[in-house]
Amino acid sequence: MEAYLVAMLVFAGLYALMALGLNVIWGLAGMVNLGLVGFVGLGAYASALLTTKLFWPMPLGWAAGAVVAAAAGAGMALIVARLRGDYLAIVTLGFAEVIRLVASNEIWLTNGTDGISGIPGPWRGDVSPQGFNLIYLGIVWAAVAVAFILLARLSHSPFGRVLRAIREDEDVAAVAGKPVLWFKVRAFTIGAAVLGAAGALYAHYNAYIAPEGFAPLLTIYIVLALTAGGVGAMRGAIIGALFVMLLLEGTRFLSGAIPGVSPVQKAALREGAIALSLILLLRFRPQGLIPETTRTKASP
Amino acid sequence: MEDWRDLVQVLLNGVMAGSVLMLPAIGFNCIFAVLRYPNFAIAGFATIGAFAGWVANAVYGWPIGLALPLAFLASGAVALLAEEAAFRPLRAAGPLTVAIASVAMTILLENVIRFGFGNDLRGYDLPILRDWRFDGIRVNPQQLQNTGYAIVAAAALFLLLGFSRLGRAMRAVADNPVLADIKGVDPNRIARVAVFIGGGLAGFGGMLIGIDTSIDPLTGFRVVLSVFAAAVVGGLGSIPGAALGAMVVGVGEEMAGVVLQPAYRSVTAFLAILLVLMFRPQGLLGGRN
Amino acid sequence: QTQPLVFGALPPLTGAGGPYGPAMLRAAQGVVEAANSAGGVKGRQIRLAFEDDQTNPDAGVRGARKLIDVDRVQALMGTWASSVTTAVAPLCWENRVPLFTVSGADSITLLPHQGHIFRTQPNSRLQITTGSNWLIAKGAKRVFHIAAQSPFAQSSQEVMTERFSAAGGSVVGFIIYESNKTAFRSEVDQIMRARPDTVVLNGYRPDVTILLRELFRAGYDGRRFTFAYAAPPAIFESLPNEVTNGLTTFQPSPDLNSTAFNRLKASFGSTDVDPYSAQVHDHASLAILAAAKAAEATGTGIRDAVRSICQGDGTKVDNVTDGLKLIAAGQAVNFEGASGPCEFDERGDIRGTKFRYDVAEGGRYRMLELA
Amino acid sequence: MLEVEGLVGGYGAADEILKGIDLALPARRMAAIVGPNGAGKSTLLKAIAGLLKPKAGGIRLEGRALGGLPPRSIAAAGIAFVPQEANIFPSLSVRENLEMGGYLEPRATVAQRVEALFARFPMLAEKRRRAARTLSGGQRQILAMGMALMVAPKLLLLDEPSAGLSPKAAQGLFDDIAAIHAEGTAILMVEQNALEALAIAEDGIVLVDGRVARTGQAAALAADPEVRRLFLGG
Amino acid sequence: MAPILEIRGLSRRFGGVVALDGLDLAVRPGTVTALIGPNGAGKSTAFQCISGVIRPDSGQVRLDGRDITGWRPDRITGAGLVRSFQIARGIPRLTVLENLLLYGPAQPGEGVAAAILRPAAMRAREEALRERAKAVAARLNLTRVLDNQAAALSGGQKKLMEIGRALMAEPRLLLLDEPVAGVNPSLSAEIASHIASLRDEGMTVLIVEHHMDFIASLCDPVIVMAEGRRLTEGSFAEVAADPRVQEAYMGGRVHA
Ligand SMILES: Nc1ncnc2c1ncn2[C@@H]1O[C@H](COP(=O)(O)OP(=O)(O)OP(=O)(O)O)[C@@H](O)[C@H]1O
Ligand SMILES: Nc1ncnc2c1ncn2[C@@H]1O[C@H](COP(=O)(O)OP(=O)(O)OP(=O)(O)O)[C@@H](O)[C@H]1O
Ligand SMILES: [Mg+2]
Ligand SMILES: [Mg+2]
Repeated sequence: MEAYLVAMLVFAGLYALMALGLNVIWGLAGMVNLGLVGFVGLGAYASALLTTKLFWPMPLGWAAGAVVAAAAGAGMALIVARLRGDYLAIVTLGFAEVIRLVASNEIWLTNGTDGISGIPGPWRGDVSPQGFNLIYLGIVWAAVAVAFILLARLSHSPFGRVLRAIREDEDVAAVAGKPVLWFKVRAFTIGAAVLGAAGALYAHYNAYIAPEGFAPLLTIYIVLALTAGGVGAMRGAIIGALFVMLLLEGTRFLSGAIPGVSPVQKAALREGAIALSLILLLRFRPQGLIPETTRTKASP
Repeated sequence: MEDWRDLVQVLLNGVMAGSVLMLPAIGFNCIFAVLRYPNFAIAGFATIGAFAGWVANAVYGWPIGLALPLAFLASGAVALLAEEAAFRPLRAAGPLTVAIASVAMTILLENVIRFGFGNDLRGYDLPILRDWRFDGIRVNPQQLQNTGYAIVAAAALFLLLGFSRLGRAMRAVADNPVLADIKGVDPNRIARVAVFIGGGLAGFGGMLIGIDTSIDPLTGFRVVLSVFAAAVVGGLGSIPGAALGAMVVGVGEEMAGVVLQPAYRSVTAFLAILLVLMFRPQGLLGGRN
Repeated sequence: QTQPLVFGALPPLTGAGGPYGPAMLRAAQGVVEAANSAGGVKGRQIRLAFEDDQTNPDAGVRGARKLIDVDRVQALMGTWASSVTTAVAPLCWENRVPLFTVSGADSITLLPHQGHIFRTQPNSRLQITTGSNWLIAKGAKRVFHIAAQSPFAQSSQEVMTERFSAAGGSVVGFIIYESNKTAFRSEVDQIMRARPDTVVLNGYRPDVTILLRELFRAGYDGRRFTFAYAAPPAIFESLPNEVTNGLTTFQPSPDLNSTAFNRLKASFGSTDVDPYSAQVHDHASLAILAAAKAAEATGTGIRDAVRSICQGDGTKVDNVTDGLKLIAAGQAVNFEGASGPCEFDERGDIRGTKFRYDVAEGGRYRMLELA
Repeated sequence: MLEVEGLVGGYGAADEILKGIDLALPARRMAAIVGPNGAGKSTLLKAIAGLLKPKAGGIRLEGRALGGLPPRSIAAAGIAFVPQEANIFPSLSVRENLEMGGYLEPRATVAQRVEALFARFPMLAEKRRRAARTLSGGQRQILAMGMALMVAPKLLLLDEPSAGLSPKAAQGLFDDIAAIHAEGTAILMVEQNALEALAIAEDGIVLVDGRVARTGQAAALAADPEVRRLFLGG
Repeated sequence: MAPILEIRGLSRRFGGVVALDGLDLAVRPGTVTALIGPNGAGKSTAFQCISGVIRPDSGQVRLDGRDITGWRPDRITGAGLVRSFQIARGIPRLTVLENLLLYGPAQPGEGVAAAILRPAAMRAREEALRERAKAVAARLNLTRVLDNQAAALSGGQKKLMEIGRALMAEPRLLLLDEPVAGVNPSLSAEIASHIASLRDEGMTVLIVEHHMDFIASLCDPVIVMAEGRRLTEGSFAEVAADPRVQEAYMGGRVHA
């Protein structure tokens, strides 16, 4: 049981990291990014390939994962500069699909749908499986803590203020003297870097990645986590990720207790319950668990 | 491409593929046009429609011509229920929150169907017709008929929105619901009409997809990306735009074999979308907002 | 010794594998029930815990974690998607839990699994080689290979090209398609242009259903050849007979008069047995018999005992009831399952399987031959 | 005809913007409300028009309680309202905007009134097919007013109708308002162009900080040096 | 003296509508210049083109003799020209204070590194901007609503915030589009005197307004536009006496 709880906390941490990355792009700068799994995938593949094929040390691989995703994020921000809202959503969705299809088809590089296995983990094999779990738990939540502190600072700084302004009215932000594109590029880059780092950490925890792992389902979970937690608030991203993980895993035990239904019906009930809980949460807390608040008060 | 016929055939295939996406895309844009949020639950509504029609046709032996209207009514009713119970209270929180809730709704509906029907693939009780051939180019009469249905529905809705009092009220509510209320329109009633029509069209389209392929709980989910893409490329909220966008996406996907490889079907469609949006950020027929 | 012995199943109940998983799980549950009514393993009842892998490696890993860490299963069975199997495999060997799988990707048994993986599905190379040889024997000269993007699409193509050119035929076309789509018209046009005498449909149920329909519409009248899992008997519910007539399928198979298979068929009642359920039936049987045979019913014990109950000169048994009785009596057994004789090589791959070939006629399959 | 009694109301958490408003407007009468920015003038009109649920107090039209009714019912009861902001449908054409103004009227009447308005405001006729979002600030204001004129209300609520109009257009507007009033429509009008407004209104109401500070005859208020200094700018 | 802002032949059409039709005008430094004209004359469109929010079809905009036509808005703001919007466009979910701070220039905290490291320079600048914002708010009667979200302001308060934001940017040339429409007359008189004192401190202001008393008391010269072109220019008294202006704009009644 403990091993399971630890493992789920590791996953929750990875989800929290992804939600934080998404929050910079979407929550702060208002750029709808439904392709986050693409950036996660880029980070995961970059680190996995560099550590397994070129034998880079792991920390370098993780950093490379973040950098590759960040570069893609910068490129994306430049390409979609003119697009807003839902139009941006489809382009980012498409981007994630492209990443997944390239990973599936360019076998020479990515090993195709077979995926990459044997990705090293820190001290994996040297310590007990549970020891490894605990080490990774520390690493992941340390990463979450660092990302949280840095991003919360960003969010409450003048930089964050400009991003919020851009989110709501680009023209006004431009007239206020802010180079809108440059701000967007930076926000997208930072967010994508966090997503890429999350992907890299993910790869080295599971030891295996495959294109199917970066299907839209993961995007849906993270987006739901962020919305449940509260878009815009960095704390919300973390709370939301924990909440979604609790739902995903908690429903397992609940659905196990229902008598008289077939396994498929149980599976259907479980997924249905996850969806329903999120709908209910939004219904009664439309701003999420932690609504965005402004920190800049006239009289501090 | 050895022959001009091959190119014509690919275009024609694209139109066929597009016409399957067309009705759900129109339904999507119909809801967007009034409520201004992307309703991804359209995927769930499509599946509901497909199954309602299947029950009528394969279980109770109704002809397709009767089962289709039933699919429309059933999914329209479910859409209405989803709107009233789940989405309406969220509208104040902004379109993105509603959009996210609609994703959850799709998962919920998918699993409601799964609970009732399991994962098996099912087909309608309908003979499959051979293609007609014209000078080496093949067209399938059933698919042609589906295209016909889609175009008629699009045209009817376009006329309704463009020229009737109801259509004007719908657009007014989309623009400024509070002012519409001041002028005597019940914005909720208008919203309900739009959601019913939009959800109904999605279900109708879902059943056409089922007729063309077969159905399972993922029927709607499989096409939702393409449907959303069609709506966006055509211009969000534009009815003729959705029809046109569906064609662009359909042709884009069928071009995969020509441009890249069939394994990159989605990629070619995506490149087509990107290309369109580069030049028209508001979609082909979308107005500015 | 009153604690029940726990096994875990991780089939796809939702997602792309949804059409297969439920029957797979049912097959395993049937075996467990039979074993329990036979008194269980050394007096211990057996519990089958299961989780839905959602046909997604991320969800699969979380499900496997729960089964291994919370339910403390002694064996895992019924993983379907190759990506899920590869993702949960490291967890299995780290925690010393043997993994029985139906995934076909060649690479799976090449992992450093220390004997923990047992695969009842002949690997894709073997399957496609056998299928190609059969087609060659039946006079196929111009084949078209259309495959869903999967871990064995590419290797299948290599095998087919090699086989057919060696026999003087050729693979006149090869397409890898995206399976999650609803239309494949242009792909079918490409097939028609190549004028093949045989089309090999290397995909899964939803996409193969659409392809068959589209081939019919286009007026293709050559041979259509596919895996039995892509067109199980249930396909007759989603396609009219005009379309399916003449479709040839093949699958690894037990002897024709395999009682195990027939019994499974009887227990499934109205629904038909597909190759995956037959295999998972055998997963559960192998795990139970191995647990009974092992000194200690732990993962390691089971891993080490599997080969001793399914190969060798023991008494042939085809069900757990008889097997448990014989083992309790101290006799050697050789289990032959619903999917075949169940003999594993040192990598954990199934060996010496026979294949059966069926042709669809008027809404049912008629067996052509078993070879 | 219109009676407001002890009205308290506001927005969400700020629910006491209006701190107890009493006023009465007899039939066929016109009153001008003036006061500083943020005093609660628009809030008062919104409450009457049904956009806010009053926290306390009552609003009655010809003895019928309006509190709590939705805006559309209040419109149907004979009150037309031109809000201060967001008072047009941006993506509808000018013509469609006018038609929406007459949503509750019979078809024939609508067509007739649209033509009448086109005759009165040639600018609207000229731009009839254009989306309202393309209008200039002043043109929007005229369109908003035109929409209210599509019905023949018992009571007309106007929130700063002259804001953004050129002097000439403002003058025309006040002439129009006076004419509508002369035909028998009661009018409650908020105006920062206070001297003009008080010049055509019969009653004046000074609203400060959610309370009625002064009421009286419009001309008397306009002449009151204290009122002039504080609210009328000289 | 050389004009600080010079516009030559500025044209812009929207579909069939000619909004600007070869507009020429010049603003001399140190003046409060008025731009008046009938509704739909093209005044706001001129502001849109000058501030870079939309591109003109042809013509030139020069700031201090430098051609700034087609520059992005933020660059134009950086060059010292700031405009307000006619239909107030507050950032709805930022508070009034944040809206004001947003316009504050030279905040090093808008860089990523500084935002994270929070150097003293950033904190000091933030403090200075905050003081300025409070002072500006006090001038505009907005102190009470500083912590309100911009969406929760009255119509007039939004317009006041619009002026306040533009002032926060400390521009050399300030373009105000109907700053006092909907503003209480007493307050608009105060605003006029504030603008006058800004002018005395060296700021140049170009104002579009329809309030004649406001213009008469504050602006010199007055430029009159009609149908996308400059009609005439002069002191308020001069243009008010022009029969063409009276006919097209004043409608015969003038409060001065
Ligand atoms: N986006 C647009 N599309 C079409 N026409 C437009 C657009 N913007 C402005 N116009 C038209 O251009 C003309 C000039 O508009 P502008 O807003 O510049 O006028 P203005 O002088 O500011 O008037 P006001 O004093 O009423 O604010 C008007 O006739 C207007 O309808
Ligand atoms: N949506 C809102 N939420 C919260 N407070 C609001 C909201 N709208 C206005 N207020 C506040 O209510 C008070 C009264 O606003 P109201 O709009 O009634 O003023 P007004 O008298 O019409 O002013 P103006 O002349 O500027 O239009 C103001 O202090 C304003 O800040
Ligand atoms: Mg007001
Ligand atoms: Mg203007």
